[in-house]
Amino acid sequence: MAINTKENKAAGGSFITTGTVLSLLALLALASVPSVVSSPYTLHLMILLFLSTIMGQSWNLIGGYTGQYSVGHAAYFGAGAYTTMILLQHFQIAPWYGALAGMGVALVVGLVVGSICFRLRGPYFVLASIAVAEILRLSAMNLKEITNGAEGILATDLPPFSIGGTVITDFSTKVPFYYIGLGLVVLTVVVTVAVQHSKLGYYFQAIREDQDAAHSLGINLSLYKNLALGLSAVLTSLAGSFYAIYVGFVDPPTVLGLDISVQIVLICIIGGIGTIYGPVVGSLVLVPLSEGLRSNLIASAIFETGIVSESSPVGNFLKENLAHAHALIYGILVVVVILFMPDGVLGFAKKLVSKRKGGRA
Amino acid sequence: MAILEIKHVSKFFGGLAANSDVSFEVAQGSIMGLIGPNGAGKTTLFNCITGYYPPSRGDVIFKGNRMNGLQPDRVCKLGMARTWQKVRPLAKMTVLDNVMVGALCRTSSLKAAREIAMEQLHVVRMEHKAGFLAGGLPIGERKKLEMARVLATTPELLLLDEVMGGLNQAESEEIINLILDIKKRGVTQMVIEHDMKAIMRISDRIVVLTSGEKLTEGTPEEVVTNQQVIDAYLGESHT
Amino acid sequence: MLVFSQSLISGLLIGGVYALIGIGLTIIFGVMRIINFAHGDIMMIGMYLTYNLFTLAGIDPFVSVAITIPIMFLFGALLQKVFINRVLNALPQNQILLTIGLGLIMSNTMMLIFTSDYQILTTSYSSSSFRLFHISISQPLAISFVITAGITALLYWFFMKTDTGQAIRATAQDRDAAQLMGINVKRMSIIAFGLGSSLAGTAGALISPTYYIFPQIGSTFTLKAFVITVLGGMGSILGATLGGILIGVAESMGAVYISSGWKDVVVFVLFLLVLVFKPSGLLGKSRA
Amino acid sequence: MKKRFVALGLALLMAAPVAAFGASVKIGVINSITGPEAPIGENLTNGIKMAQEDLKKKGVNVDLVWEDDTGKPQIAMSAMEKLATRDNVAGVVGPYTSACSNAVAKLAQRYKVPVLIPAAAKEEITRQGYMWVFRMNAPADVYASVLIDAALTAGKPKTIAFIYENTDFGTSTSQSAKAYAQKKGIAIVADESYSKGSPDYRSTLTKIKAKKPDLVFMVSYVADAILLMRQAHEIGLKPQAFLGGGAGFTTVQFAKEKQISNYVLSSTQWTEDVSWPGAHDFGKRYKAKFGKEPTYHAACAYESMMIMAETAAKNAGNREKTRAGLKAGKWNGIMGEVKFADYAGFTNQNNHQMLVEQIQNGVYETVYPKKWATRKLIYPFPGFK
Repeated sequence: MAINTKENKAAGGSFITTGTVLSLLALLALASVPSVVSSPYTLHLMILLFLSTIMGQSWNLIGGYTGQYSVGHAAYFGAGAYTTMILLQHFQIAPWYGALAGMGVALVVGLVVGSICFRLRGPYFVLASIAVAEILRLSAMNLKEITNGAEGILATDLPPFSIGGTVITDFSTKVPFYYIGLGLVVLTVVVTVAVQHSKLGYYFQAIREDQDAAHSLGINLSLYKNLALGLSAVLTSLAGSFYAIYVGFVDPPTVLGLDISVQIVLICIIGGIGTIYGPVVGSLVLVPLSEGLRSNLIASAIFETGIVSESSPVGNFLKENLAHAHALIYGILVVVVILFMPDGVLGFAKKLVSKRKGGRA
Repeated sequence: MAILEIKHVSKFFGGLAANSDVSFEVAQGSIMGLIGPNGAGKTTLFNCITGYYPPSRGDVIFKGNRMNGLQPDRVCKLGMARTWQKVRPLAKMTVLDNVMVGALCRTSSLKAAREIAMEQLHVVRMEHKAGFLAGGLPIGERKKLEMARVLATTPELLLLDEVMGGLNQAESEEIINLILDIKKRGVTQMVIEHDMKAIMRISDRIVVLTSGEKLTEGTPEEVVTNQQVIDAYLGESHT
Repeated sequence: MLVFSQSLISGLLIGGVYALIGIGLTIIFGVMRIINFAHGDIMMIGMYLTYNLFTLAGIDPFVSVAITIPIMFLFGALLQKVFINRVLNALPQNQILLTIGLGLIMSNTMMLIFTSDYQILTTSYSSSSFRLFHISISQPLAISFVITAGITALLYWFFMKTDTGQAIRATAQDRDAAQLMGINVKRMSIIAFGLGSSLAGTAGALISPTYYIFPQIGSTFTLKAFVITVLGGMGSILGATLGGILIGVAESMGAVYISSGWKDVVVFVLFLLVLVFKPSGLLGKSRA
Repeated sequence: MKKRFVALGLALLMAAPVAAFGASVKIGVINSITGPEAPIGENLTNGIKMAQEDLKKKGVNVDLVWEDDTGKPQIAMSAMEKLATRDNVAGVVGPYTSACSNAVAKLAQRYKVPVLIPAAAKEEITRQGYMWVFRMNAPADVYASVLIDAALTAGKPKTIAFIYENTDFGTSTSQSAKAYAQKKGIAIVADESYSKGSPDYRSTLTKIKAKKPDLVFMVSYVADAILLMRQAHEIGLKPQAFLGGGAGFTTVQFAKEKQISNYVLSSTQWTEDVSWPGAHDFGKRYKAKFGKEPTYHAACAYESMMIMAETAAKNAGNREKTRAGLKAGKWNGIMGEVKFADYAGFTNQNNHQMLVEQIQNGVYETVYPKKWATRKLIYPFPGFK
């Protein structure tokens, strides 16, 4: 059973699995969403969902597959976001070129981080990755001539995107952002799948499982760790660039802060680490949950079902406190997932399914 | 002809000598046994040979090339591979994937690597376990998996660190046959083992280490009758 | 010269409080090999405790330390027993995230109870100072420095002379070996986490008269605690003491001679340099 | 599908006039309810809650849709998207921070929803020509100029030192303060930024003390103000005047620390003792209801909600008409005279008169400009007690 799926997957293309078919169908459905749904709010939530998936998927390469738990990915996110915005505002360079430049900057940052941090293992690596991101944040704060310091950079309107004179879009609606986001999700997924089905994927996972054993099997540790980090950094910077042009504003705490780094890790851990669907599932849990709590949608949903009346004391309490408590609920969720679903929601669901099927491993 | 020459190798940790001035040669295609009481510096010597520690003094010469200071991955690529005293399966990968990681040392094609891996799994008779997670195997199969994995790197010299440790009679027997099998294929082997009977059976020559130094070297018969060796082992109240 | 000695002295005094935070973290890390991301939040709880004892019961912060220490010890022990003990063998990233989650729960619970307002604890001596060769020395900071020194000495005695202290040290050195020797490792972990928490809480209490309190204050101190412990060598109490004072002085000097904006960068660069060139820390023994 | 949506929107628009005066009007509120900005956000929340009650008394039922932006611009965008397209509010009051306001301003323009920003200081927000974006408070440059003007009318300071938090508000306020000081011929002798929340400013203050400045200009948003003054006291810093820009220096907690806060000058959008109609009464009722003193954020948010809700109710929730109503209207309430004007590059900016207050015996007294002053400005700083 296990061998079969493995064989099919590894054959990569010669066999069309149900998984690929389903993924393509899902992609098709997602691609047609903007023509069916016109609510900008829904599209906006979808874009946030994409952004979260891109971030999670990118981290997954280094954290999930290679086992190097960077808690400093804000560095690459911020590198992409800042590079794009600085080039756009100071030099009027279109954001797509800015994003490319951002990838370059992130790669350089990644290599610097790699040269410092990959000598370190376990908790030391985690702390070093945080330190580098913090240095970047503080530098962005202090290098006022370039980054505008704490005031941040506010984008003027985006130049319209045109190919050969014909304007494709002028970014006046959410639709182009939706497709850019979807495109980036596809890109990160394709990169991850390609990695998984190549020598790189095997080597990354070997490093995650046991560095010394991997080393003895002919794996050049620093080369492959840097490759994984470089790839991850470049993709994360794309997420940062996308964020910057979508929101139109960057400042040090929102794109380089420690909570961005933590959020990126959470997406993967909650979904399930080291799997392609993990970051997707993690985003599907986190984005709607935090939006629902934040905007009191969950409270009103509870009222609508009639379990609790809005005017009752309990209802009043919920209405007053549920929005306040969303960070608290977030924290509880993290604790519950770690304690009871150490392989993430996805891993937990798999376990449940296999149990129901009668405990087949 | 010697495939491996150990020349005056010493290794110090702080002021402590884990190995001092060890020299011997391993002939192409032979099995060299490495024995000695606990703490004699056998594993340290393995680590010095395979690049985990650079020797403090002396040279390790493999196929005529000086290996000192080469990283373990380079050492592996040059044709020298090792197993670990405490097995190190890549727990969350399947048995097949484990062996493929070894095979990928020689090829970049997954297809080729899979073929090599299946071949090696056949050698250790574990094809039926190919799809299982390595972390879930019992100890005997973990040891065999580790052998298959290093074999997949197609080594010319194989260093086996207590591959029979913790195994029962039948399992040990299987490993012994495996080692002899590997020898037939022309792979040179160096074996650390505590099980005296086994080491006497398989080794062509044996090096004895005590407290980091080479005590003696010779054929199994020579070693077993050497008074110094007997004293050294009795001194350790015989394990 | 006056500027130099003034900033040296204030750095030293603040460094004393940092040292306490660092020692707490280093004990937890030493015994459990877990990086406690909730450390600053535990400190924050200590601050709220002190604040409420002062405003509601009128107990002076330096006196209430005697109450804060046992309460925070129990709190930490409870955290360990209920949550952390369950993930001792889990993946390191899961351990980190668990403590992050616990930190979120702590800070947001405090926010629901006390709102997110800044609370200021004003004692009669909050802004008093005395002069020593023209250098002004903050009275409350000087008192807390003395208390810190006392606590550190007491800890030293505990770890060196008592059976429990030695058992904890044995656990820190080699968990498995300690277990084989018949040490109740789980219990030692609970004690260690309790100790670490009570030290963080005490640091919070000691800094309260000269500082302010709000639910999200923890994260600044968590990061600082990491830097201090790594600098001193994870698991080394003496190292953490030294690290705390070093960071206090580095911040103070950095603010004067580089700029207040860049002083935190100085601290992190120092941190990375130590990680790269002496990962065992200034006083730590090298890792096996 | 699209058509149906448009039709639905039209139907809602047509339905709106029926639900006119006396019935309720739907207004969105975006505020930092959680996250790092929550301590100040809470003041805005309270101000708005008071406004809701007062509106009810006036016969305007406001249905408030509360949105938390957690201090993050992308979340503020979510909130605005939701309010504009899902909840179909007539107008929005908020957000609190400049970063969030900026993000929301763009969307306000896109969805044609009137947004009234109560207390965000960044100048650029109303400098982009957005016709749908209004601002109640005076922007960052005024915080600085009014303080320096006050000092200049009272004495002849020659030098000034700056110490400010390295946030958007801190840097932009001190930036304009520096420019204004130079224009007025005051030499800048120190320029120090700090990250908020650090427990020790003594060394920075010692460095400043060595420069012997006539004025010390501080920008602090939070309780750092108390720390700065405590430590200034400790090391014996004694300029001609301490100037405090921003919220940290205008809290009651700060004033209560008499020993260190006496005679500090601070700029503010609002004071309780100012003779603007209803200001004093607002302060009294606020204290009774929430058990603490109102900050200027609360007053700004209160007045913003009053104006937005009344205008929206008058125009039956029609966004375009509400916008026109805001643009054309003129009010005189607890924030003094309010009018959203276009001047000096600003669009829809209330040219608000900021006040300078001085703490005298633990009480804030309005001391500048003369027109609104209740006490005489004490200058130079007589020293700590």
